[in-house]
Amino acid sequence: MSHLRKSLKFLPLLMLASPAVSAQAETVADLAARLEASDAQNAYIFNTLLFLIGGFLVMWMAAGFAMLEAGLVRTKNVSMQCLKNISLYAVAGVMFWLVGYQLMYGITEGGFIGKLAIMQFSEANAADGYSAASDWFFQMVFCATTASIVSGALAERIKFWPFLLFTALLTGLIYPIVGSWEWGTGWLDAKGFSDFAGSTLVHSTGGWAALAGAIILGARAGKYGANGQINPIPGSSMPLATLGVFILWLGWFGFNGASQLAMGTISDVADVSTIFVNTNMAACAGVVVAVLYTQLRYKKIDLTMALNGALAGLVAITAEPLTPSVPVALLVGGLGSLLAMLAVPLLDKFKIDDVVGAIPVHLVAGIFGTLAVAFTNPDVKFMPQLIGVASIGTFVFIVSAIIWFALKKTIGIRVSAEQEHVGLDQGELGVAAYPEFVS
Amino acid sequence: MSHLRKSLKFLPLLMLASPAVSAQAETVADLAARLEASDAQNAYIFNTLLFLIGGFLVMWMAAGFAMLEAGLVRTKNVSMQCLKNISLYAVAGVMFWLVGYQLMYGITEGGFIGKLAIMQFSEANAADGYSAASDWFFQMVFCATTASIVSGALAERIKFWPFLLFTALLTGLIYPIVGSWEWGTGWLDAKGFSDFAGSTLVHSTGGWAALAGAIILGARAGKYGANGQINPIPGSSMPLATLGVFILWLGWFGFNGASQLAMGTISDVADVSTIFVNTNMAACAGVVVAVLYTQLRYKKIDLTMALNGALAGLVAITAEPLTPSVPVALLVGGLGSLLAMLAVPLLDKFKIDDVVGAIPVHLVAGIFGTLAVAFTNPDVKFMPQLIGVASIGTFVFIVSAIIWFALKKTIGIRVSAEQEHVGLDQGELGVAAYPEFVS
Amino acid sequence: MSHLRKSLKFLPLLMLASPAVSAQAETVADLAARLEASDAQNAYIFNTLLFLIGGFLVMWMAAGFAMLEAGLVRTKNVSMQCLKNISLYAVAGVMFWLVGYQLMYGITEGGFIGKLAIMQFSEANAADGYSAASDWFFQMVFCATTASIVSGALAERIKFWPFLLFTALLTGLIYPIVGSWEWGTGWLDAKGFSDFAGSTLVHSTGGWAALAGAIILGARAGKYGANGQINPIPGSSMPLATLGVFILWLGWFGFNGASQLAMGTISDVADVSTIFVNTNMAACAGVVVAVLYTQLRYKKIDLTMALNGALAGLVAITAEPLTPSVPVALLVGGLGSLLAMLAVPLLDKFKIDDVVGAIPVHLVAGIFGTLAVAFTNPDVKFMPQLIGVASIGTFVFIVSAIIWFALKKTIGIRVSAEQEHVGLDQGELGVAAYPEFVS
Amino acid sequence: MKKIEAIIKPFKLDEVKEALQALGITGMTVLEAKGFGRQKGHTEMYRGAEYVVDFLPKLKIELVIPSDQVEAIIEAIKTVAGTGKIGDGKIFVVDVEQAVRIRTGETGASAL
Amino acid sequence: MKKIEAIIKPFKLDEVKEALQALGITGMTVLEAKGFGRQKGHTEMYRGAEYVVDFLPKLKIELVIPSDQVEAIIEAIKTVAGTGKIGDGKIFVVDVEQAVRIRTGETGASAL
Amino acid sequence: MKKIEAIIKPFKLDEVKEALQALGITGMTVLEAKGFGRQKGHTEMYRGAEYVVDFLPKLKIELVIPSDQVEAIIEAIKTVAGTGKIGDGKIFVVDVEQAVRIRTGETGASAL
Ligand SMILES: Nc1ncnc2c1ncn2[C@@H]1O[C@H](COP(=O)(O)OP(=O)(O)O)[C@@H](O)[C@H]1O
Ligand SMILES: Nc1ncnc2c1ncn2[C@@H]1O[C@H](COP(=O)(O)OP(=O)(O)O)[C@@H](O)[C@H]1O
Ligand SMILES: Nc1ncnc2c1ncn2[C@@H]1O[C@H](COP(=O)(O)OP(=O)(O)O)[C@@H](O)[C@H]1O
Repeated sequence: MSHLRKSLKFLPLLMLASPAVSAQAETVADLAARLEASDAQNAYIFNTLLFLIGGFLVMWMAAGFAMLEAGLVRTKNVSMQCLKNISLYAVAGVMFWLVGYQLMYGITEGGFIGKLAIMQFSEANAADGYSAASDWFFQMVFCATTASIVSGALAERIKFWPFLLFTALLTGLIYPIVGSWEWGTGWLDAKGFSDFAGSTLVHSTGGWAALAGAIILGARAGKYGANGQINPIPGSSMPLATLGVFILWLGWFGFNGASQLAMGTISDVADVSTIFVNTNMAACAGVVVAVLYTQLRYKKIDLTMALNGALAGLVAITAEPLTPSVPVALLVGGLGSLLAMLAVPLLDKFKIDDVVGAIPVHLVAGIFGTLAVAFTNPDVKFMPQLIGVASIGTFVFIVSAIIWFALKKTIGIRVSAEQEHVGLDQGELGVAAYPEFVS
Repeated sequence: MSHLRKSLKFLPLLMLASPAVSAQAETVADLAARLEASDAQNAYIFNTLLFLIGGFLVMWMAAGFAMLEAGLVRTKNVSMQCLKNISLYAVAGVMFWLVGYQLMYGITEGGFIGKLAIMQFSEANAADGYSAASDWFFQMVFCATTASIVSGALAERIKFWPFLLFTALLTGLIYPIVGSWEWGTGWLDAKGFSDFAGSTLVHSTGGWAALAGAIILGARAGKYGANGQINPIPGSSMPLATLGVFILWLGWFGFNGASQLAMGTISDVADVSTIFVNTNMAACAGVVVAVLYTQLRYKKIDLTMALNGALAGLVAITAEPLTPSVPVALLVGGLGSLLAMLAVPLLDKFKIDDVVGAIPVHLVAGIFGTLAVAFTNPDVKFMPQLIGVASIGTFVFIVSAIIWFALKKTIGIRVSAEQEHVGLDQGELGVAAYPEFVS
Repeated sequence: MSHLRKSLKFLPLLMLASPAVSAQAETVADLAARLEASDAQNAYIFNTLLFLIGGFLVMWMAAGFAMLEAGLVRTKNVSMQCLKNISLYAVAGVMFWLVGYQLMYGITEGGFIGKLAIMQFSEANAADGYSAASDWFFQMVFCATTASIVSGALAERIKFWPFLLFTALLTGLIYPIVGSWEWGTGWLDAKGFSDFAGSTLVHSTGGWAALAGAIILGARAGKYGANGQINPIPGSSMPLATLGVFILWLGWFGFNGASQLAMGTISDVADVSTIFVNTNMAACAGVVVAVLYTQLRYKKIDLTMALNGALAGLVAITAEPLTPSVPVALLVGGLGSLLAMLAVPLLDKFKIDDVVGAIPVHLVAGIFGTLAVAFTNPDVKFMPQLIGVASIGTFVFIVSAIIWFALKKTIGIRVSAEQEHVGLDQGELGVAAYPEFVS
Repeated sequence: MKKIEAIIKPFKLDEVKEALQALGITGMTVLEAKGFGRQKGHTEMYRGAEYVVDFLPKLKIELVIPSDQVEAIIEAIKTVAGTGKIGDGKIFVVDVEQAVRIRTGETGASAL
Repeated sequence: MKKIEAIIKPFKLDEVKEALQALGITGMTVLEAKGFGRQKGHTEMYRGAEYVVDFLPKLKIELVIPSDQVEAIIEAIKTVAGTGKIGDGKIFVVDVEQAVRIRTGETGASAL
Repeated sequence: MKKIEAIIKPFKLDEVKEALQALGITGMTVLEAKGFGRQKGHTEMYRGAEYVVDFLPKLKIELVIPSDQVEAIIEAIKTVAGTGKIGDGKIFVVDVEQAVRIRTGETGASAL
């Protein structure tokens, strides 16, 4: 009830935990039971703590996406991008509680779909091994990440409310359903598919949804010229974009590290540590490859590609950050980055306008990373990985496309040419990013 | 003494902890005692760790306030706002050590005031249940938060040194005194008042101090027209303001979560997890309500209100983030946000100029959240809550008003009209926020 | 393999940990062994967790340096500064794995140099007391910090690739070698030198390398006038610089706190807490002194000096954040800040152009902090401190100077006057920080 | 037609705009500028060194008007933009030979 | 020589530049501006209060040309900068007495 | 009176200011501009695609002066703003009919 008084409860609590201390006739069996309870309690606390720390780190990634995207859209759309990012995180939280979690984890083993139910938190129970609320929190921030990916790709032209509606369906239905197939122990998991922290489940899911949206929404006005030329549309602020990537990098330690889901044993916490190292190394390789590649290929280094390279490295290692040795992690991260570098101009060739590079980074590197697991984790085979990538890709892309299309035909998803031209901050929102200029 | 050698101490230390290992005749009682010591040690470490993690997260909120406020003041006052925020955090740290902590926690149960003494840290002691230094650190960052609230409301016109002087008194005296009444187990606590993490003790206290200051200081030049019209004065950077709110949201997990004050048992760490969930959901609801409300009420979404909405949701749930179920947490956060939305124009009606919305967010939502505890926590009654809100409000407002008034009459609290006009960065500080422009 | 299934492993795992539960004839000795194993496991987890948390906090400092430096260089060099910061972190990670760690910790006690070998991670082993990967991660981010210091001092004129080459040598060779002397238990440690978290090993090392570079590279065009006048070259963004310092301040809790290297005992975690308090107080004093000093000395407060003051306070306390009492920590931080204030104009007098104040903050305050240990830690003598400061200074300065000189004479280290004039973003990189302006 | 170029203190923009609107002016163009003049600059502090900033923020207002309105407009600007303090700014008058409204192609006074 | 001052909508810059290049123009100077005119502004929301922003972003293009090119240039700008919607902007023509190329010291038409 | 409009490279501002001060000039107004001219732009990289930036940062200096100072001022600007490299900029001279000091109402040369 209060800050200090609470602390006075410690001693009595400890007493409670060892009721037989003063009793004379404690037996070995009593003691063994107490020791066991003590071990179980510690494991419970460690596991829960891992979820909480991992959870707040991944929550922080929402800020990373917000800054990255604010930096890569034009000034006239910056406020709107900020609004979208904070709103999608809010909506994801509500939806994942309302339907998402039960849809994802209320599935029967090997099943295809969970149950439509609101999340109910059970009482804390030592036998669970961790707090259900901490687990929910950790799973929820993953769900929000998926939505963040979409917002960047479709920036600068999508209407706010349809975007938020799609976000609600993505976080309430699409993501939980594909999540249930694997992490919910559904059919894909039964097939032997493996996606440690979500290269496919989170990143490619976001990427496919973004791809469907980008195609149906169309490119920003002026992005592609009449005779096939590509007009770069530089963003508003490179330092904000850089800040965003540093935030994401930091958050990824929670994303991958806490996906170990336990740290109550020496082996688990050592695994978390290995994951930290591999996650970091993959991102390092992603940066190095992007810097070298753009220097050699374009004769100039492209900062936004270096930033994307870091993220692509992170996405690629996410499917399996535990089993690779460091050189393998470097290779996975470096190749993920390289593929993203190659995908950026490719998308442009198909006139798919992805403002921040969400598709190269999250979809392309995500697919690569997931397939690569077959080579980095001896327990994983290639076919299940391919099936996982393909089935999730097909499902997410088709369902997303249907939703985007339905939204387009009903309420419309694209702002008017006039609004796009003056910018969404003025057209839809009513506050400029830097509203002060002159008067 | 050094990074690696230290680690070599581990084994001997463990040996020390189990002195009887090699002895033959260890008895059940010896073992029971060892187990008990081991349990006590783990609880101590977990509790301390909670303070440290919570503490650094709340410290990070200082950066959140700095960015939020830097984003919401005009360019000509941005450097000064940065300076105020880093300075107030520094002063709060010094003052809370010099007098604050002992004033707050050196009180007798049911008492009215603690003792005027410098904080002395005792030796680490297993019986304490946590490290005194970790507790002090955690309490100190709360104190600093209180001061951060004030700086935003009075921005763009208050002089630096009087502001810092007030900060010293707020963090050294006012906050510790009201803190002592409740968290120090003083008279309010005895009355049954409950404020889990400080909707009233921290946020309303900051809010009342800001309100007194805003009234005595007066509005910024040009904010209110001669014939009652209100002239919005847009801030310098929406992305910085958004970043600030994300930082605050992240920090709030430490603010509320670590206010559980313990995580050495399953029940405690599960409570911390529940608090994470409720804290997050209240903020989500705050955003959703603000977005919907401004869309419906003004036909355009107001980003700064959405940001304020998140914060108001967080402030409202802070008084009781543990007992509510998720729907109740959503309700508390949503209503807190709605009240803040309504308070913004109301303040303007009374010509009280609050640059960043500190009063609607921290005072209004703080009062609401505190009163709401009577409905969300079965152990809490309405009257004590009302008494708490009223007594703390009266005390903080009057004492703050006296100090502001005394400062005004002596050294003056407001910069000259000329300085206000050219901006505090040039008038008082001498470095522009973006000093490079032209030459 | 999946998010939920994993959690089901908890119970079996716990069973495993207590194999004799169901056996009838468990003896006291069995139980004692189990208790011991349980204690060892908890200590292992706590220690590893400290490395992981400390590690991600220090990793976050890379973002702090990036923002601080982006804010203090001119707009025309901001993108390049972002690129340098993310690249150096990537290179540091690779180099510290490739050679750094083994060079630093593969040394014989009292030795002069470790072994040239790639880092190999051993299997998790309870006897280690912590996970080797977590330790490596924590050591690696320290190494990266050293490199971050250099990038700020040499900003706005150094070529990208030579800078990165130097970074590789600094993080792969120079830092690990001096690190081995002390933290690797080499000859300096044997001499009784003490540097708790790296005032000298990290900060001065970075500072000396920066100083050698700044001298050999020369000042930015226009910084020093023909007849000795000093032309301030204001940076691009004070709020970004402020954000950077807040990030660094936050990260420093990991930097100093986790340098305790253990928190598996009451005494260790209490020490970590004390370190948090002292670290914070030193920074507070640094701010207060800088604000007062610049107010009194220059009649105006200098925000960038207040920011440097916070950092100088942090650097100064880093050599010994554990033994001082709070007043002593305030004194150390305050004096460190004052010395940095005095060093800024001194450097200008010698026409050594340090863009962000890296030398005053990291070198000057680092030397002071290291020498001060002789007065704040009764176990430490002055002479070993002096020897440590002098030997590391001499070594780092000379080796750095040789490398800088060799780079200068071969591939060149400075961009052309034309490139410097138009800015590195255009000259070397090809993307402006705010590329949108007009068209 | 004449072009009035007025350099004013930035915070006077709204008042000037209103005064001009009161005279029936329907269009003007505003540019951010830095002015150097008798109004002395101020010193700034950066990393322990002072420097003088002697280019101060100003706004430049340009409006093209029929020649017969010149006097009234100068008068109006003088009245509202003046604070009596040094640095209030200047008004310059330049001859304009032609004006065209892009949208309609109208020329001359009817293009204004 | 004449100076053409064209106030246009910002997104028209590239087209205008190309049209002018097609006419053989080799130089011009562009300034960011805020325009007030018949084109009505928009309302913004800030902290629960609306306010009208009636200065809209414009670009001001200045180019000095030999007098005989005035008509062609006006025509070109009118064609590409016009959207037919209010706010398209204006073109003003001012006489220029002298032009000097700093680099070479050339004067008159050859300095352009 | 004449108005000198000089388009220069931004880093030359301080030198130009000093040269003008040396000639007794007490006031000028500076505007940020982007220049298109013979000086070729540079290519930038953004997300794997190159694009040419052919508007380069320039400053436009405007100063109104008594007619008899025109030559001296052109000379001074030419001397200090020239680097001999393409893109150094231009000086244009325009006639000014009237000048008013807002603060005092002075007109003509005494308003400068
Ligand atoms: N000769 C001039 N030509 C162009 N602009 C000028 C001239 N003299 C002054 N200005 C502009 O007018 C502004 C105000 O002039 P200043 O001499 O400071 O004060 P005052 O207007 O009171 O005489 C200057 O900042 C500058 O922008
Ligand atoms: N008399 C004027 N003098 C200077 N600039 C003007 C004038 N009238 C209009 N402008 C500029 O032209 C822009 C467009 O004018 P406006 O009246 O909105 O539409 P239109 O060009 O279609 O008539 C304005 O925003 C302003 O910048
Ligand atoms: N005809 C013109 N009218 C207006 N401004 C011009 C004109 N020609 C050039 N400029 C300006 O002068 C600058 C320099 O011109 P440029 O042709 O690049 O080199 P130079 O001055 O050496 O001939 C341009 O960037 C532009 O701002």
